Amino acid sequence: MNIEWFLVLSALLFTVGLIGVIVRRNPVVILLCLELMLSAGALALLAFSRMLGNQDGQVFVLIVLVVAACEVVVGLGLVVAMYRRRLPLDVDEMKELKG
Amino acid sequence: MEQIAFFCGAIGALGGAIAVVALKNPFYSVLALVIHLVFLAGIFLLLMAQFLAAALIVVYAGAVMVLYVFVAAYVGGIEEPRWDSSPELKLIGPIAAIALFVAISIAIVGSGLSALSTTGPDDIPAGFGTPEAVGHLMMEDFLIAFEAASILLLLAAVAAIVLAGRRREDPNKLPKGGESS
Amino acid sequence: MTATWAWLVLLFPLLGSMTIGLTFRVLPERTAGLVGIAAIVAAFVCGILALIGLQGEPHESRHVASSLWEYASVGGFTIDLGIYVDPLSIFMVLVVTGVSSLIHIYSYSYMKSDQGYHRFFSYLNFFVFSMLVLVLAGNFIMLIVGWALVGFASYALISYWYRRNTATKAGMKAFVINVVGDIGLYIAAILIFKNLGSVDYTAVFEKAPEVFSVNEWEIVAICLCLLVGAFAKSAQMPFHTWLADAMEGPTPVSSLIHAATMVTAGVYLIARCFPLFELAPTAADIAAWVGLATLLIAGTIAIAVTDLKRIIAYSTMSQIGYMFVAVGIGGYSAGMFHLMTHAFFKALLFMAAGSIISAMANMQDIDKMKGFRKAMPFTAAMLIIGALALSGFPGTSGWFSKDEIIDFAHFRGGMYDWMWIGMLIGAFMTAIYSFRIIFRILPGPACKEAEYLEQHGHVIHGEPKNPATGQLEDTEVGYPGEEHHIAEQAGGMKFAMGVLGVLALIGGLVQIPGVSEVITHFLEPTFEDSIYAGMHPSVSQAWTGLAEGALISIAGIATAWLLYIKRPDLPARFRSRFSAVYTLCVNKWYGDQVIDFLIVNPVKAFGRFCNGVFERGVINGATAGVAGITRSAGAAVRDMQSGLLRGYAVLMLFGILAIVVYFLIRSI
Amino acid sequence: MLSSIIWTPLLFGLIGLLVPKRFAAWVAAFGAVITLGLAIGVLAGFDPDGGMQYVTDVTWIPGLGVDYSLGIDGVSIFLVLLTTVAWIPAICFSAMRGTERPALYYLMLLAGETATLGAFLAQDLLLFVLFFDLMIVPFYFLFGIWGRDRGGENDPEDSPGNGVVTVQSATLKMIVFTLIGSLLMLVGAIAAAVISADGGELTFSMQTIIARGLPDGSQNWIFWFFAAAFLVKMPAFPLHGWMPDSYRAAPLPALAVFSAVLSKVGAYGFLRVVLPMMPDAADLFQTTMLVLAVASILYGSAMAFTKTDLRLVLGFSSVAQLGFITAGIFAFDVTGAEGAVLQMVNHGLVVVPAFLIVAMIAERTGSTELGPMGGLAKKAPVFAVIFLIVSMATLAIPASANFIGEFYILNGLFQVDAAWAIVASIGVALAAFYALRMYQLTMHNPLPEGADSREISLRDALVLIPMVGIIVVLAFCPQLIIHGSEPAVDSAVAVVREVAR
Repeated sequence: MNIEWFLVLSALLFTVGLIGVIVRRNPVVILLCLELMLSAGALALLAFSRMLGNQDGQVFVLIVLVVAACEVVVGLGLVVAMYRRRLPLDVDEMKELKG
Repeated sequence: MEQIAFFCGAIGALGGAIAVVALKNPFYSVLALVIHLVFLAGIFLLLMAQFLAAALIVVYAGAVMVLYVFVAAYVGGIEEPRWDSSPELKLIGPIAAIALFVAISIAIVGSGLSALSTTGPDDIPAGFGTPEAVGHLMMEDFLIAFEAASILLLLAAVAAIVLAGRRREDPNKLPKGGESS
Repeated sequence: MTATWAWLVLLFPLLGSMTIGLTFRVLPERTAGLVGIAAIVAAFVCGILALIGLQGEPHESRHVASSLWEYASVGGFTIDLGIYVDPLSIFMVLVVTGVSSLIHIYSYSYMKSDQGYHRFFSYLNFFVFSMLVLVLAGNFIMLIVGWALVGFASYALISYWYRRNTATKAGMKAFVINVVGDIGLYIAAILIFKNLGSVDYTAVFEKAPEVFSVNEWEIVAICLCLLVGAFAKSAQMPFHTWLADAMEGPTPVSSLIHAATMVTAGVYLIARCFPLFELAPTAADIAAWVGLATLLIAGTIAIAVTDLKRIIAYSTMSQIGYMFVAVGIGGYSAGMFHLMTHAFFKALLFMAAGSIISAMANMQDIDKMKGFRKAMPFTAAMLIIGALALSGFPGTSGWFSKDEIIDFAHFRGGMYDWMWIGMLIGAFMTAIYSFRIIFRILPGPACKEAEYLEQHGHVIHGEPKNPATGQLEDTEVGYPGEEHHIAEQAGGMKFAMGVLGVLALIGGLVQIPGVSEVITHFLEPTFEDSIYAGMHPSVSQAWTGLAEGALISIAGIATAWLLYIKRPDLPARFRSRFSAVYTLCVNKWYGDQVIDFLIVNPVKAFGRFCNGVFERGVINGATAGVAGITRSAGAAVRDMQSGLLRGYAVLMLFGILAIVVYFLIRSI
Repeated sequence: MLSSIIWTPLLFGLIGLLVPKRFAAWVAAFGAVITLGLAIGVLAGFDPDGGMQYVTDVTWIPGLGVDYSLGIDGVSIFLVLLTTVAWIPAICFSAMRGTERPALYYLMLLAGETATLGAFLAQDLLLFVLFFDLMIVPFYFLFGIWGRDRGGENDPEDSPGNGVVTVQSATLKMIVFTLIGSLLMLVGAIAAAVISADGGELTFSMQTIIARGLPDGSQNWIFWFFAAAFLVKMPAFPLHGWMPDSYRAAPLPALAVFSAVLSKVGAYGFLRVVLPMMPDAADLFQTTMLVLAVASILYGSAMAFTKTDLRLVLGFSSVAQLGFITAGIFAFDVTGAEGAVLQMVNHGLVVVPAFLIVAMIAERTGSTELGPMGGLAKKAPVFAVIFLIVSMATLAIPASANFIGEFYILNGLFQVDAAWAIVASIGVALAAFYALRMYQLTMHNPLPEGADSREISLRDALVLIPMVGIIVVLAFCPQLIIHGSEPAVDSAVAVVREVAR
């Protein structure tokens, strides 16, 4: 099975996640889309790992999973905090960081 | 056989991904992501990453997604408001993203990576992708990365508690945005 | 030893100035005045001792150069803190300190009621110090130092009554014109160093004939630059406009600076640099012609104006013009002689004028003065002596000195004969305007001020008014106030005037042709290398000249008598007949206006252009442009910082896209 | 030794943060005095003919060839002395009046001193650039925090014709101008080091770069990169656009040292960096630089006698004086350059008391506008005399050391071409006019209503009189400075003369 297929699939998944991040405004969904993009990256890493016959890539993916988990934890913590403060769950409303 | 498995997995993973983006209700989006992850794990298996496939299912589809479900349930299935502060993003974003996809695809399929277009070596060592092999690597070559990751996890946990933790309500200290909605 | 005395000559006035200046809070006023007088008298005594020392030397080594320390030295351009003592400088030292001593004594009484007594004496001493630096300087840089310090001291004294706007303006004018003159000297010194490798008098005068041929353009340029300085300081055309305005200062100041010392600096400079001027006869001729023009023009103005001090000021310009002619055509000792006698009689005239002005409660208009003969007999006598000497009445000092110059021009012959004629006309005018003063002020029925003085024995109370504008004065800073009851009672004034009166009368006796040529002999060591050293008219020629001068002088006095006593209606008729000429003269030949038009206004316009147009338009525009670009760039970036999370995501996406595309293109 | 001179001010500034507020000023003053003591100590052991002395050379960033390298020679020693002297009255003046947030204020002032001293002592190009840039930082804060908006209808202390200046816009202009210059200079410095290394070992040591030399073509553009920074800092016409606003808004004691010392760093840079490092370019662009210098003289003078704000009169007079200094340097004649060095010191010594006097005048009349001033001399004779001496030194009256400086500059210019000297000497006459005008309009003429003419206080006199004393002593003996700096100046100029020949 040619490795290109995996890479193209990875790119496709990444694009879908990216579109989600840009288009959606619910922070929970955005986080989900980020997961998609991360998993796409993981897929690419695994594909390369397979191709080179080297398991380092797999360790990378594991670390990526850990980081993703962290990001999820913090991100969801933020979502809960927003909800607690009765802020709207819409990233467009969070514009305090404006320059 | 392998191709069939790949295409099944690919269609499932892609369908799940599209569903995540397309579904209005975040709760359903979470479920769609679970489906995506399951199919993705299958693809992982094709790439001889048994341990990671298992980890994906167990940690992700199992633990993390449960967290999502809880949060989604907690905050409720909120419909997105009609009003969009920058509608142009809805157009520009996807177009740019697709452009990126096209560019990457050209890189992959076109001449850019042609040297890499291979199925990989056939003489894969036994135990490639098994927990044992990955464990060895982690404990030997990538120990620092591993420890760093664990510290990161710890920090993230603390951060989540701080962020989401209940504190004494002080209505005066609410940020302005809270009242304006 | 001579050098030591010369240094002491410099030291005493400086010490005096410092002492009075630093102790103005503790020293009683009179004591300050006495300290000032003592300092100058001490300088005078040291000058005499230096003279004795110098005369003790053999004839050919009567010059001493002395240096305290190296003032500055870069790349061979060495400037010493040095002095140069020779008969010429000692002559000047004696004239300056001698006349200054008398003026100090006069001021001691004259300034009695002034609020700024300390300040006045401190300035006055400083002025004398500066003047002495000028005459004793051993190199061109020290000369410039003295030159500029004199200008500064002159500024300080002119705007002494500094709450008068007219006084401060006049001070500014004098200072700036003097600085222009200084710049001439700067350039001259630089040129001299460039060509001769030194600025020391001895070295320069020795080398100059070897380096330059006659009328080579560089030596002419040097001399012309020197002349700029000389003209500015001596109020010659076209730098003369400051002198009349300088009469804003107290009368002793006019007497000291604008008659006896400062304005003669230009004459001294040319005499001092005679080796250079003799190499550049063109420049020397220019000096003489400018002197001639000045003496004629100033004479016509002096006949027309009515301000007492300004008449005397213009007569000063005119007399300095004579000296310029003298040193320009090589009659150095004649010029220096006239410088000395002029110092006597002009200081005397100013002092007498000051006396009358104080009696007039500071009015200076001679149209309002009348009949002071009885009220102030002593002053009147002094005024007459001064006027006689000024107009060159036979036997007075002015007769000997002025006619020596006139005669020397005739003796040179050629084109100098034109100067001779011009100077004779000038002498005629001098006699007219000198006696115009006398005939307008002294005889006739007394005006109310003179009458008051006669009856009460002290001068009239007057409102302190600015004589130039008629406005009430702010007396706080020492404008002579109501208690200004001097006039001729004050002993100091009488003494100073008396001494000067005697000197003005008999001062000429030191230089009687064929009898006692003291000045010529004394100055001989300085001028013995001059190409004109052996040239002087024979005794008979000299006496012929003196006789002509006597005739002219008497004719002038007679004319004045005719105009102002016998037929007092004549001047008015002349005025209406030749109204154009009169307007020209009374407006001082429009000198101020011409300078304003040619220099002041363009400079001011340049300033306004820079400030109003260039700075505002170009510089601020460019600055605003830079700021604007920065700001708009900032604004553009700020718009991107919308705070919109998804916007940032898109930006990142574009970034990634750009990188990917870049690598794609590169790989092709 | 040199390190201690550089860092002592900063150290005392930091100590000032720790002590109670009311002592901060005196800690700062003490620190400034100690620094002066150290500088005098260096002077005591200084040998005019000894070239670079007290050399410190520590490797700092080995990969880039950047060293922490300090040294002092005949040019820098007098500028270091000027710096250490100038800061004392500025600090004492502020200390007697009190400021808001004193600890921070004095920290900033002293940090400014540290950076300035560093720029004068650095012998490594990158270190020089670093200190040069650091100088502006504390002054940005000093102007920004303790400065004041000027103009507008609500400001009775300003005449309406001057326009409105806010502290923000003024400091922004200053920063933008200076940073553009500095960045160009940074590029120039890196280029100089890289090009001179020519593939060999990279080093920023000035002496090594000078020894290696730069190729002609590179010199030409690197020259302008440095010149831009220096001309902005001076400031020279036409790059002075930032100056008027900053001068109007700045607090006067800080402005005094800023105008007195920081402007000299630019001129010093020409002498230290540009001439030895880029002699060919300096020779090539001599005429251009002289045109700029003479334009600065004339333009600065014209502006100085047109402006009615004392701060601007002094500011533009500095433009003119710095024009003289630049002209002297670019005459490539040892008398001209020596005159320039002398003039740098003299001008610094004159400007500090001048600005402090302006501050005192403002206390009496309520503003720095010349229009409604006058007549202060009556009740304040000592004050008037001090101001008179300072004014006379400003206009370089003969007998002041300023005159010797200016005269040597004119002499140097004359060696290039008589026309330069003659045009530049117009500036001398204009200086007489604007300096005297400044004195007259404040001290003479009738006293306006409401002005408070009072004598200078003893404490203020103690601040000013030492400065005036130094001016007077130098007037009697300018050779003190000339003797010490001539060999160094000569060697700086000799390089270019060699090329020109």
